[in-house]
Amino acid sequence: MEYLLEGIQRALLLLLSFDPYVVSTAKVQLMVSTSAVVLAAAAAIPLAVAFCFREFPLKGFLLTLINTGMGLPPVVVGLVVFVFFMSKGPLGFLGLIYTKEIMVIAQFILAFPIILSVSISAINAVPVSIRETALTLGAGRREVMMLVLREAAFGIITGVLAGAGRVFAEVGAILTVGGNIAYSVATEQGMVTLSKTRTLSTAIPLETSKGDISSAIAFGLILLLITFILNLLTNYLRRRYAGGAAQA
Amino acid sequence: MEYLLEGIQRALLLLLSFDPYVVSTAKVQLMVSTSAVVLAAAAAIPLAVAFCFREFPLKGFLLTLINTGMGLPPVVVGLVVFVFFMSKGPLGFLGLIYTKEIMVIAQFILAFPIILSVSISAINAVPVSIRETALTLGAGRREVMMLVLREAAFGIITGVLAGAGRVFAEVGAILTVGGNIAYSVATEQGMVTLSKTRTLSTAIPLETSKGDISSAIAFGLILLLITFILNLLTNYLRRRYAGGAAQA
Amino acid sequence: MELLRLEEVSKCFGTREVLSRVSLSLEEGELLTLLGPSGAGKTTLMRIINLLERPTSGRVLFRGRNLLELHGEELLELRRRMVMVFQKPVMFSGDVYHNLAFGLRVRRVPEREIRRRVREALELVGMRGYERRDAKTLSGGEAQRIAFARAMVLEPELVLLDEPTTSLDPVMEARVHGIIAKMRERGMSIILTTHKQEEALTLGDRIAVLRGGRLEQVGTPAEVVYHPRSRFVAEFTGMCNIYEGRVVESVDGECVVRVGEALVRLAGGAGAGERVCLGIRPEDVMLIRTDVPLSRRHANLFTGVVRQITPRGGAMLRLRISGPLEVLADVPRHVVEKMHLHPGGEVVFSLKRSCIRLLED
Amino acid sequence: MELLRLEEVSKCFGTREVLSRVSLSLEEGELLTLLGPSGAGKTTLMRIINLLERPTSGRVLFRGRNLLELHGEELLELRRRMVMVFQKPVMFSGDVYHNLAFGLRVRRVPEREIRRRVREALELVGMRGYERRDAKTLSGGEAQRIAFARAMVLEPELVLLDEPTTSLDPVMEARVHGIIAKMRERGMSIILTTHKQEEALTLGDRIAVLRGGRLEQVGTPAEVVYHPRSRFVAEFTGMCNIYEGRVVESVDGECVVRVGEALVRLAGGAGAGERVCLGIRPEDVMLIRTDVPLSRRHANLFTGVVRQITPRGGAMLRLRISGPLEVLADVPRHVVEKMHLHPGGEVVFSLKRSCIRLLED
Repeated sequence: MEYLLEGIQRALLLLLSFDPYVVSTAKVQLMVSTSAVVLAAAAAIPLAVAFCFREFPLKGFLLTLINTGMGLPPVVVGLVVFVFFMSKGPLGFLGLIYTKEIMVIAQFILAFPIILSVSISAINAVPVSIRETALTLGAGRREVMMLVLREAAFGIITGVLAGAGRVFAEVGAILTVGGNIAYSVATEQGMVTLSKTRTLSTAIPLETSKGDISSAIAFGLILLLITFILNLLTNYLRRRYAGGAAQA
Repeated sequence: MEYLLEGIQRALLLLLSFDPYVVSTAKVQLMVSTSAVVLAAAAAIPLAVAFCFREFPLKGFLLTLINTGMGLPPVVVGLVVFVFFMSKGPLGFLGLIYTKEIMVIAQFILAFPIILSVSISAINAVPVSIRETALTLGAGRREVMMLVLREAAFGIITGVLAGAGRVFAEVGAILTVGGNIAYSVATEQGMVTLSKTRTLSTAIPLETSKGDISSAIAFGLILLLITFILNLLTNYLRRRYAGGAAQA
Repeated sequence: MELLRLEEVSKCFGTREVLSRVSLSLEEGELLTLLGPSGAGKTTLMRIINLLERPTSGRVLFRGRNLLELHGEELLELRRRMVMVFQKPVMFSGDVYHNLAFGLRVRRVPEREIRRRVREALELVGMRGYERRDAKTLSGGEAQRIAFARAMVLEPELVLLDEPTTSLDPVMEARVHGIIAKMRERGMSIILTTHKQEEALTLGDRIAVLRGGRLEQVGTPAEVVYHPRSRFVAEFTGMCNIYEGRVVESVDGECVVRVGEALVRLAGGAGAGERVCLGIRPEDVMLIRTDVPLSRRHANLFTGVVRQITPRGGAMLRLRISGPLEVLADVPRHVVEKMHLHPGGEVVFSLKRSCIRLLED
Repeated sequence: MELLRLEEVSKCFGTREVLSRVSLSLEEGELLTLLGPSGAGKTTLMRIINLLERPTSGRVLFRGRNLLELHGEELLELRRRMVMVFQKPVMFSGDVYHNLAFGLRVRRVPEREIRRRVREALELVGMRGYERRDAKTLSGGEAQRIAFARAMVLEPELVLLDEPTTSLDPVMEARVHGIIAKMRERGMSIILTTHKQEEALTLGDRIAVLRGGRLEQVGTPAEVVYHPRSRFVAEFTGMCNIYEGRVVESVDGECVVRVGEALVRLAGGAGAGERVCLGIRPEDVMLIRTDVPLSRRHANLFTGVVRQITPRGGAMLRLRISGPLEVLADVPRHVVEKMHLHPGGEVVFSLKRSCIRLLED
C-alpha cells in the first residue's frame, strides 16, 4: 500500500515538474489523435450529408461496409495499415512506418466510420415531417438541407466525440504502426528520454512491464483527464438537447 | 506486393495446419474474454433489474459512476488492476500478476459497466405504458418484472454483445496485466511456442514488430472472424426486433 | 347495488391540483361517462380508480372496501376485478394470443380455458383467427380492438375506458360503440371518458362533467342537457347562447334580466340587482311568423337580422341573428323555407321562458 | 376565379390505389372541406396538391398552370403561394420566432419586415409575446397554433389544413375554427380535411366526400345533406335510416318500394322490379298524433313500438322504433312529452315522401 501511495506521489511530481518524457509523450498523443479526429470529421460529415440527400446505387451495401468498419478491431486496422506501409508493402516507398504520420492514418481509419455512421444516423433520425414542413413553407433544396443539418447537429457532434473516444485511449493500432518508440538525448540536466511515436496509451503497458509504476500512473492520469473532458462534453450536449429530442 | 501475398498464404497455412502457437493463443483469447463477458453479464443483468425496479439513495450518482466506468480507457483499467495486484500492491499476495485470472478480472471490469448501462437503458426504454398495461391486466410485481424483461430482452442482449465487442479485440488492459507471455516447450516436432497470457490482440503488435507478418495476419484473421460473428448476431437481432421497436 | 364510490378524492402533482374533492358513485351495470376537455383530470381520475396513481387525499371504495387501505394479495384480488383500456393501447411483443392470454395467465387460468376464452373474445371484437398475428404489426384500429378483447377476456366487473374514440373516424367509432354495447350485455359496469358531448350523452346512463379537476355536475343526459348547472356545462353541451346581465325585477319565482339593451323574462329566483348569467339552447329560439297576430304566449320577443345560415347535420339550419340580442337559432329547414328567410332579412324571435336557465359562472 | 383544379388525379402506392381519378376545383376565397373516414385518401390528396407526393396520373393546375410540368425556380415560385399545416405539426429546434421566420427568410423578406409580420401572426393566433419561447417546449395546443401562425405569416393564397381538429377537445376546436375564420377574412382559400360531419358542414362552402380514394359527391352542405347521392354519403352525413327494397310500382315520377313487409311511397323515378336503396333522415320521421283524425297529407303511415329514448345534443330526443319498418326518429322533446311517449309504448309515424332519397349502393 505504501508503495502504491509513493508511486502516486511520484507520478504527481512528474506531472507538476513538466517532466520532458511525460510532456513529449502527451504531446504525441494529442497531436496524433486530434489530427486523426479532425481529419476524419472533415471527411465524414460532408459525406454523411451527401449520403442522406442523394440516391445512388449500392447505398445499402455501403452502409453495411461503414458499419463493419466501425466494428473492426483496432489492432487489425493497425495490422492492415502496417502491411500496406511496411518497407516491402505496396506503399512502403513512402517510408512512413513508425512515424506520427502513419499513426494519424491508422487512427483516421478508426475514427472515420464511427463519425460517418453516427452522422448518417443523426441526419436520418430527423423526422421526415421536418423536411416536409420546410418544403411546405417554401424552402428550396439547399435550405431544407441546412435546416436538417441544424436539427441533426447534436447527433453529429456526438459522433465526433465518439470518434475521439475510440481514438484517444486506443492501444492496438497505434502500437502496431507506431512502434512505441522513444529516444534519449543529452541535455544540461543529463540524459533525457523523449517520445518519437510513444503515446500515453502505449507507454502505460510498457512502463508497467518495466516496473516504472510512477510514470505509468502519470500517463494514466493525463489519459483520464482527456477522457473526462470528452465525457463531460458529451454529457453536456446530451443534457442540453435531450429535452428537445424527447419532445420530437 | 508479392511479399504481402506470400504473407497471407503462409498465414492461411498456419491456420489450416492448426499451428500450436496460433491455436494456444486463440484459446487464451477465447477463454479469457468469454469468461469475462459471461461473468460480467451474470453480474450486470440482475443488478440492472434491481436498479430499475427499486428506489434507493444515490441512484443518480451510481448511474453517473457506471457511465464513467464505460468510458474509462482500457489501458487505465489495466493499470489500476495491475497496481492493485502487483507484488507490492494490496492484493499482491494473491500472486495473480501475468496470469489468465487477472486478465479475466481486467476484462470483467471493462465489460461490466457497458452491459449494466445498456441493460438499464433497455429496461428503462420499455414504455411505462407496458408496465401499466400489465398492472391493469392484473399482473403482480414479479409478473410485471418478467414482462418488462421480456420486452427489454433485445436491448440486454445487445448490451452483452457490446461488452463482448469491447473486450475481444482490446489490447491495452490485457497487455498491461497479462504481460503478453508465451513459452517454448520441446515436443516431437521440435521446439514449439505456446501462449501463456498472450492473446490474438496482444500478439499482433508483437509479431509485426518482430517482422513475423504471417503470424500477425493469422491472428488478425481469427480476430476478424470473431468480430464478424458478433456483428452478425447484433445485426440479426436488430433486424428481428427493429419492426417491433419502430411500432412501439 | 353500488359497485364503486369515490369520496372527496383529490390529487396534486407537486403544487398543481389536478383533481379537487371529487365524489362520485357507480351502480352495478351502469355506464358512467366522464365528460370534459383535455386537462380536466379525466385520465387522472381513471388512473386513481385503477390504482395506477394514489390520490393525495380521499377514499376509493370498491364494493364498500377502501382500495387505498388494502395491501398485497387482498389488493391484487380486488384490482383483478377491474381493468382499464388506455387511450393509446400498447401491445406486448409477441402474438395476439400472448397479449390476450397475459391477464388470464397471471390469474392462473388453465391454458385450455384460456384458449377458449381468447377465441371467444376475438370473435366479440370481430377479429377471429388473429391469434398468431404478431401484435406489433397490427394497424391502429386493430390494436384498439385487441386492447378491448384483452380487457373483455378477463370478464371484469368494472371496465375503465379512457377516451376510446378520440381521433377515431365515425366508422371505427361506431365499431367501438358496438363493442361497448356487448360489454354491457355481459353485465360489465363501465366508466368512459370523452370530450365529445354527443358520445357522452348517447352512451352514458349518467354523465359526470369535469372541469379543471372539479366535478361540475353529475346527472342523467337529460338533466345535464336541459338543466346545466354552470356556464361551463352549458357551453360544453351545446347551449351556445349565453348572456350576462343584471336582475331588474323579481316577483313570484319569475324575474326580468337586463342583457345589454334587451330585457329577458325567465322562470327562476334571483334577487333584484344581482348579476346573473343565463343561457338558452339554439333549438329553443323560436322564430315567429309576423303575418299572423302574435299570441300572448310569446314572451321575450325580439327582432333581429339574419347574418348567416349554415346547415347543421340534420334537417336543421343554424341562423346567426344579430340585433339587440345576438343569438344562434337552430330552426327546421322547412320553417326557414316557409318564412323565406335569407341573410340580411329581418326576423322576429322569442325565447321561451321555461327554457332559459340561470347558470353559475 | 378558379384557383386550383385537379383533373383525374390518381395515386398508387405499389399496387394499392389510394386515389382514383379525382377531379376537383377550388374558387378563389373558397373553403372546401374534404370529408371522409381514415384511409379515404384525404391526406394523400392534400400532399399531392402541396407537391409532397407526385400523382401516378392526372393534372394539378394552380391558376391554370400544371404544377407537374414545372421545374426549378418556376415551380418554387408557385409552391410558395400555398402552404400546408400538418395534422401533427412539428416544431423546428429553436425559438418560436425562428419557426415563424423560416418561411419568410427563404423568401428573402427583410428581417425588419419579418419581425413585424411575426408579431402580427402571433397576435392573430392569440400567442402574443411568445417569440423567444423554445418551440420544443410548447404544449400540443400551443404548437398547433404556432403551426397556424407559421403558415399565415406567409400570406399564402391557398392554405391546406390536414385534419386540424382531429383529437382536439371542443374548447381547442373552437379556437382553431376562430383562426380559420381569420384566414378567410384575409382572403385565403382553404382546403380542410376532416372526418367530422358537423365540422365539414359548418365550415365548408362546399364539401367533397371521399371514400376509398374515390370522390363520392361534391356540393354545398345542403346538397350533400339533403340530396346524398350514395348510401355511403348518406350514412356518413347522418342519414341513419337506410333500407333496401324492390320497386313494385312506378307511375308519374313516383314509385312504391317494398321494404320487407312495408310499402314505402316516394318521389323519384325507378323502374318497376328494380332493386333500390332508400334513405330518410331521422328528423324527417314524423310522429303522428292518433287523437286527431289523420289528414290525407300523411302518406307512408306505419305503426311501431318505441324501444329506446336517448337525448341528442339539443332539445331533440332520438327514438328507436321497431315494427314492420325499423326506424330512428329525432323528435323535439316537447312533442315526446306532449304525446306521453315512453319505451314500450305504441306509436304511429309517417315518412314524408319528398324527404325519402334513392341512393346508389
